[in-house]
Amino acid sequence: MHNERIIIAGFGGQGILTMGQLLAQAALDEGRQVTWLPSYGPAMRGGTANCNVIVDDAPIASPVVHGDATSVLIMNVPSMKFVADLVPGGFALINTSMVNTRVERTDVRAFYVPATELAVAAGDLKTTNLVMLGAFTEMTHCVGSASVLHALEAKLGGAKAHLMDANRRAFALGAEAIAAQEGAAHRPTEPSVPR
Amino acid sequence: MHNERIIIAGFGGQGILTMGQLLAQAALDEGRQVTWLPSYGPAMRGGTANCNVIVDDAPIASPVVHGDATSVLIMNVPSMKFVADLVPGGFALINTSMVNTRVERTDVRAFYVPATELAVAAGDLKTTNLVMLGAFTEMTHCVGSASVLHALEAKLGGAKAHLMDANRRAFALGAEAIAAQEGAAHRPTEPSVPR
Amino acid sequence: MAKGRVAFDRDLCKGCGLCVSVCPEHMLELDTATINRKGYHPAHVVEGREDDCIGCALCAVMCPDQVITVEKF
Amino acid sequence: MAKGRVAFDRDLCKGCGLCVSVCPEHMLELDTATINRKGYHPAHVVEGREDDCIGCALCAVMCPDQVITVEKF
Amino acid sequence: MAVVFQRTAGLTDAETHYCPGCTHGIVHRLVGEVLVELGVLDRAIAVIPVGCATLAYDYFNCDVQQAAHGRAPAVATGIRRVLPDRVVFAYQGDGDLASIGTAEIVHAAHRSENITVIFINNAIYGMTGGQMAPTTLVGQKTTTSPLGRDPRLAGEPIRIAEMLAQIPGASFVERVACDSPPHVKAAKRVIRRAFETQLAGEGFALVEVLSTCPTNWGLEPVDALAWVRDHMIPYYPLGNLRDPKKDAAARGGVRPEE
Amino acid sequence: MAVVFQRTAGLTDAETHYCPGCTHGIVHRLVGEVLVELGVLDRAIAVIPVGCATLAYDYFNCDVQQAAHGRAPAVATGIRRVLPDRVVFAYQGDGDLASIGTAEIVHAAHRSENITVIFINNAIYGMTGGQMAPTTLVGQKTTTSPLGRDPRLAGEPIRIAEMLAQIPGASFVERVACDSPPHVKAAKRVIRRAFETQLAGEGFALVEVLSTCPTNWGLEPVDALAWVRDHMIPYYPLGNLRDPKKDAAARGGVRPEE
Amino acid sequence: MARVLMKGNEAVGAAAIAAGCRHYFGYPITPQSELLEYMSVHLPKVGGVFLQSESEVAAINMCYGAAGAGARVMTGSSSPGIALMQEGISYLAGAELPSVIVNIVRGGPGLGGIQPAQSDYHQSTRGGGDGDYKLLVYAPSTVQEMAELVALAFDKADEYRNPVMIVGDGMLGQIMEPVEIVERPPDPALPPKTWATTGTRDHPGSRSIINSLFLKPEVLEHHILDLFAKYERMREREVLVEEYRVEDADLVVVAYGTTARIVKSAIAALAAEGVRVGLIRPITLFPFPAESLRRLPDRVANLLVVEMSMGQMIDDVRIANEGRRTVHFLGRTGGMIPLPQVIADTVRHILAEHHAGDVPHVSVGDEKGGR
Amino acid sequence: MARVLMKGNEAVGAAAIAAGCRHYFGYPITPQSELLEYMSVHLPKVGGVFLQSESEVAAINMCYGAAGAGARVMTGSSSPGIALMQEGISYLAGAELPSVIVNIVRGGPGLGGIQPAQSDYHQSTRGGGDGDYKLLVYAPSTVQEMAELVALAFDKADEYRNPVMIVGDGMLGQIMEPVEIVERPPDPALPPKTWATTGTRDHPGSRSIINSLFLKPEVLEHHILDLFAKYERMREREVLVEEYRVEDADLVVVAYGTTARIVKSAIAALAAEGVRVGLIRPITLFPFPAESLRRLPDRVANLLVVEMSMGQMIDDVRIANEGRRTVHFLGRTGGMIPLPQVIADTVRHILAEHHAGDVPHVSVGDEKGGR
Ligand SMILES: Cc1ncc(C[n+]2csc(CCOP(=O)(O)OP(=O)(O)O)c2C)c(N)n1
Ligand SMILES: Cc1ncc(C[n+]2csc(CCOP(=O)(O)OP(=O)(O)O)c2C)c(N)n1
Ligand code: SF4
Ligand code: SF4
Ligand code: SF4
Ligand code: SF4
Ligand code: SF4
Ligand code: SF4
Ligand SMILES: [Mg+2]
Ligand SMILES: [Mg+2]
Repeated sequence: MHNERIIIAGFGGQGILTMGQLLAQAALDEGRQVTWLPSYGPAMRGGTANCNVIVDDAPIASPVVHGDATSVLIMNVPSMKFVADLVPGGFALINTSMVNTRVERTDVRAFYVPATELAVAAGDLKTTNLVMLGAFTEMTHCVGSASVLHALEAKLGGAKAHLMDANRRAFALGAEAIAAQEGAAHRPTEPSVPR
Repeated sequence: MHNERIIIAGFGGQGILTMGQLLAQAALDEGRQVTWLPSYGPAMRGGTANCNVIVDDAPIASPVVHGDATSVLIMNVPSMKFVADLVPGGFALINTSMVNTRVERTDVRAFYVPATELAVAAGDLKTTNLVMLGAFTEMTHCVGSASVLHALEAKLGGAKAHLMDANRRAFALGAEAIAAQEGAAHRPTEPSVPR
Repeated sequence: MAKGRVAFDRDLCKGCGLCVSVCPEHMLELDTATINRKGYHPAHVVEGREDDCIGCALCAVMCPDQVITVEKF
Repeated sequence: MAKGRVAFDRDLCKGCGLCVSVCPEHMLELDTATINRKGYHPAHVVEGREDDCIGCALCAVMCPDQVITVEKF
Repeated sequence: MAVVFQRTAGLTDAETHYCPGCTHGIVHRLVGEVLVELGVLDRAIAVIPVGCATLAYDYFNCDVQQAAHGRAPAVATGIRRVLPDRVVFAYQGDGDLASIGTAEIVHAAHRSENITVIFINNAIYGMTGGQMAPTTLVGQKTTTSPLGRDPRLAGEPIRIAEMLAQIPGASFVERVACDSPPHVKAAKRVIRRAFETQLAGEGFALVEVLSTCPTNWGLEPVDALAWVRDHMIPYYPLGNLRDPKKDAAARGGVRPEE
Repeated sequence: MAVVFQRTAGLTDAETHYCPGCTHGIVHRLVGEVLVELGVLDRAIAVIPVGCATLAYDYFNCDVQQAAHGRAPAVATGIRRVLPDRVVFAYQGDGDLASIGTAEIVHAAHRSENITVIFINNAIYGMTGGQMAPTTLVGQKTTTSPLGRDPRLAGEPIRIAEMLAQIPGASFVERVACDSPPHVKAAKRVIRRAFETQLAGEGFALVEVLSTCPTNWGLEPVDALAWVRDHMIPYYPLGNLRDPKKDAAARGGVRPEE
Repeated sequence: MARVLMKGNEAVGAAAIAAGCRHYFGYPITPQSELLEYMSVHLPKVGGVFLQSESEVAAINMCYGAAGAGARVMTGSSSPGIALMQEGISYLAGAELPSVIVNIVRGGPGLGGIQPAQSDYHQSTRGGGDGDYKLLVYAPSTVQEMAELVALAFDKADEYRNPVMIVGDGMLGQIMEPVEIVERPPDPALPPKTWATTGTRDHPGSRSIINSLFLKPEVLEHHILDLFAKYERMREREVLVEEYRVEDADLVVVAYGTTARIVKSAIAALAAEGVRVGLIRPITLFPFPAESLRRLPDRVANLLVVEMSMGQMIDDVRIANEGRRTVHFLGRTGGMIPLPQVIADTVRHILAEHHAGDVPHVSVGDEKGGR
Repeated sequence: MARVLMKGNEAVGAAAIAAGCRHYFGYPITPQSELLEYMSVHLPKVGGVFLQSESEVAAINMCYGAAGAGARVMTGSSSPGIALMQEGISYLAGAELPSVIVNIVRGGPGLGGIQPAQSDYHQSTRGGGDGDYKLLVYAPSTVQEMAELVALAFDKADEYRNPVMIVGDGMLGQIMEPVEIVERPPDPALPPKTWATTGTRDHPGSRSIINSLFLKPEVLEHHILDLFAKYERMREREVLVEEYRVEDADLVVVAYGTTARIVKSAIAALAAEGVRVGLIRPITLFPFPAESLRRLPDRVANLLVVEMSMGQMIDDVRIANEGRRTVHFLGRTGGMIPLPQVIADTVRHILAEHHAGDVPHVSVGDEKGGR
């Protein structure tokens, strides 16, 4: 079981906040402690968005992830700044469809997934965030895949149930993309940061 | 030269506040220190009105006269309560046209003047307050008659100058009414109250 | 014979004179000889005019202080 | 001969498509092949239609972001 | 022999603090009479303003809430939304309603809150000693327009009834006056109609009453009535501006209750 | 060959934060163009609201004051009374002007403040994420009218231009729209006219602009234009409601400048 | 009800409904609008009334009307909106009307920003309105606690006939955490609201009057003395405070709301180094838990106040402290959040350099180390 | 100009005009309306603008516009009206706009009463608006001093680009005393208002912007730190205080405004008995003259705070005192005025019974002895 301190970041409209909520819901369903803290701003489109998710076994004190992230999920170029927040040994997951630079730090582990392209392959550009979630889950085993998909199903509800298939495919494609890479899910259970 | 702590009280509309202002202006013109503190309330007619005037040679600290009055001028029945505020030896001046009761305290000096009737005699019911002021000035010599009349003249100004005559007559009638009584203006110069 | 009758609760009267001004019979006036509890000259019927009242209640309609009761025969 | 010419400051474009919708010559489209600095598919002239512009400036009138300059010959 | 006029049970026995001849007293009585005649006094809740009528909690013989200056329509809205079956009315002056409380009255009308508003237009701030109101007439002297209201500095007086009548939710709007017995009698009918609008669930109703302030106008009470007639009524025409009855008729009688 | 359309100097070079297709941008441009064309940009002072246009101090190429929510007309009044010879305008949204700022706009009109007000009616609260505005149409879904605006609870939408036109001091009042090039061009003429009213010292001028909020309406920008045409314009008719020219004509041309 | 993931703002709404609140009046403002939106969806479902008012001024006065009519009523806003309500809040206090007011605080002054802050402490605890009055002020630090305090707030509002304020910063409004919302109908021990203007006379001639005007000063003073007797009862009975690891602490931090959570993270980090730090977390801001400060062990020579403001609660700490211990301050403001690392550094620094009586360490809005 | 008899409210107006104020925006309210009325008569005579606004909310925002346009501008009100201005005042502070705000305080809470009070102390000194900010607050105690402080206020407002508040109670507004109004044009040393939106560009493209919005928290924090650096300068330079007979005092009273005058009458009476009592009279409420309290002679074991409130300034006394001396309190509220006799009695009682460290003597709103 992993205790994770996660930053998810990208453009507004990419489903950044939803990703965090799905993760949080999945963790809650698994009986973990969890906090989800969004960035927020005026309603205007086009800004950046990010959220902090903490999954833990003990009650969570500070809900802020800053300088002590165990994972960062990055969906656009400006968000590469969050790599600096990783603890040594932390994981960076980069959507290479949107980001063409590489992680420079050598004390963290970077994973590169062409999430947008995989989403198109899954049948819907809008499932990019599910690709990322699939990859993240495979990468960290922070929560179970089933829990994430269950959370998504609950969220979509009846009216949007037809979208479930593409999302499921996207999630799987993300997971596969990581499984194919080495080093995932091998992080020590307890991250090396105070909580 | 008298140092006086005065309460003037009656119905709204009887010129109570103006009486105090004239006294204060007269004192100022004579180079004294002075404060004038009105009661105030909503604009509606018919309430009671009163004001505190302090005339002194030293700068005046508290502008409130309460329980330490040297003179009270009373223009209606409810205002008889202010007699209680007199220091022993203080002066009460009562407009008997409006008040048919007598001062009960024996340690103060009471003067009774039919001010309204004298005002009518002076030619204008509205000069009642000048009758009272004439009486008060004669009673205490707190300020000079000329100063009061001068203050009134300044206040009336050009447009109302024609009212001056009746007011002057009223003032004189008030003064005469007191002069006819014994005991006025014989109070020790320094009232026996802390200021 | 009088067609109506007015009664004044005179201690409530503020002497505003509105009733006086609207009485079609011109039978009301302010009683300058009296000062009521509130300190006003209250309205009353001009002496000897009691029987002129037609009970129209116009005086009462205009009275801001509910001083007047009107009967009609 | 072209009667007019449009120029797009494409990095300012937010890809809203208002210009596209009002061009009477139907000669504009969003360039889905490009993503500009702001992250949008900017508007441009459909390839080969440059000379159809009549310089009416309707596109520019509707552009909320002052992306378009129009010349008329 | 019959008593044709006597004190209304709609008001308490308290003597009012209003100045002699102030028509606030007349309007209070009309409201009290209407509440009694409609049989709703026992379920009425008054919302009273900041202004000379701020002490009216002692006068209206029903439950009363004293509201902050200008906010009576918001307070009445709060009550109305909690107690949909009571009779809720606000009583406001022209400083209160037409100046500081403009937003609240406009939006109570806008939502068509099912309340009745009695609006006392006396062209002045009474309680605070005669300052200019938005309804003060051009040239009228007040303590803050010492040379008379100058329209170049302060604008021309606002006609609240006309303005509110433009709002779709303002179901009933009418202007009346207190300057003469016929007008007072008419005012009562209109006030009754405004309460009936509420009882029928037809939404927001407002009666603007042209009133006097002898004290701050510096006029004798009788002269103040004449001033209403000679100066206010010409600028503030009496009459109905909105009525669900009329509106229904205009729309072909679609309103359920007609 | 001539440039028939280019960036206006009336706006700065800053890129706006407005969403794609939001017509705030169009109206900004029209105001900027008019200021330039009238030659008054250098003596103009803008008062900007709280709402999506709250950052417009970066856009209007003149002096700017950012006002508290709804208070732009009061702020503009303050400026106007200090600087009688400058060009002062307020730019406000419908939450700002028609809801929280109702009293301030009514009284700026009432005083006939010599200012120009650009009123962006997009039938919603943009900046805060799409809550209902007083101008939201019946049935329109917003985050605070999730089942669509219910007139029984929230009233029918308010027509600000019509309401303000009832106020004597409201010299110029007109409603325009941004849904099509002809309407945009007309809007510019009207905005110009509103500034000319100010320049002629004729008092309060307001232009209500029917605008879009694609983001919170949940529509593509082009569809949002259609929604203005199909739903807003029918309820909010375009046209002039008050104009000193017309009024002068009606009065026989007594206004000095015509 | 099971634990569900909810935004703090939503949890406030859910808890209010579970506590029998059926009337909400409010106006949109970031970062509080989700409460408004939640109420617009959920109140109608339980037969309640949601009304978006034309302004915050109207909202608080609608609350006044509704509370006066006997309802459990709530409004909410964020800092500038709460500033606009000050006259209305003063009226609620003056007329003794129970009502719950939620302030999801953002940075000021003026329009300021929309990120979390705690810079309305003075306004909440000392009254930005006119006159002598107090609100009962709760400052939750988790979403669960916020839900529970909201429920409590309704009962306390009714018990004391006083407005109660819930102060959360923007973080607490926006954060999602698991929360269990418990149905909590009004405490049956509460007396009936016979004072309310319900338009139903108990007996003919009996009327209810809601009022805050007392033209006679002696009557007004009497009224205020009654109010203050009530506030004194609150001081005796209603103080809520979390004392965390204070027994063996070398230094005690005073912080509330989400700031206190961040402090706890710092305390954990320091504990790992063997540095013993305690926390006093006021849960009621008024009444302030002065006793907790007074009875701290003698070994505590230093207090560190941490706030998301330029130092407001520190006034109450100083008043309670009466010069006994050195009071240090660490503040971030304008939406900046003090980070655990910075708090820990400050503590280390104080323990290394300061002893009682020294000049306090003030570190406000350091350029680095905030978020 | 010779000494003339003027109401406090009128003197405020006259002094403002003499100080170059040419714009007044306000709304009527007792006991402040004479200021409004004075301005309506006299401003037009000097080419100034008097405008009666539709509300206090509008008034304070008109001030904002006028101040932003570079004018010397004033508004005034009394307690409930000032409560309504809180958002606007916070905006003025946030946008750093010089302006003078007069509060002629009456009793609250709510509509309260119209008689004199000092129960808006917290609101004035700690901000009833949102966010971290301060006003410079003057509390005159005579009409002459009020006139002088009004003049000073305009200069200080300009110097610090900050709103300045004049706090007088209803008594000070209504009282008439001789006063000399001195022409006092703006201090020529003041820098030109280049930041003002005057609609005149210094050079092409230069624009002035008046704003309090900073969406980025780091920018907002920076802005607030700048504001507080300014407030710190005020703390260093702007404290005004009257220390009266403190050198040989057995007990020191702390009181401001007209209350301080009444205290002086009590001191005179006590002196006659040989009881030596001093007075610290804060003239600036912010910055509070904490130093005067700190450097009192050691023999002073007791402080007595006298206020026309339930105890508000006492917070600042306690903070400055840091437990050194016993702080007693005597308060009247709701329009009641503490009388010299009662103050003297309280002093006698304290000196007879109390020594440093004892439980403080609190006497609030005693039934007798107020007016
Ligand atoms: C917020 C606030 N501002 C101002 C006042 C002062 N005030 C009391 S009554 C009043 C004016 C009342 O005038 P109006 O509404 O016309 O009523 P009238 O007295 O004329 O009946 C004012 C301004 C107040 N109490 N509260
Ligand atoms: C006193 C106050 N209340 C509420 C807010 C929050 N607020 C900011 S923008 C806004 C609504 C803006 O809507 P609108 O005026 O229609 O402008 P738009 O964004 O649609 O252009 C609100 C309520 C605030 N900043 N201040
Ligand atoms: S009832 Fe008619 S006739 Fe009789 S007194 Fe009254 S007004 Fe005159
Ligand atoms: S109208 Fe009424 S109050 Fe006025 S004089 Fe007649 S009876 Fe008296
Ligand atoms: S100028 Fe006219 S024709 Fe040319 S692209 Fe624009 S809209 Fe089309
Ligand atoms: S209207 Fe302007 S912003 Fe929109 S697509 Fe066309 S050029 Fe781009
Ligand atoms: S002041 Fe005017 S409105 Fe008020 S009671 Fe007197 S006459 Fe009536
Ligand atoms: S939220 Fe709406 S109004 Fe605001 S910028 Fe976006 S589209 Fe325009
Ligand atoms: Mg009035
Ligand atoms: Mg809008």
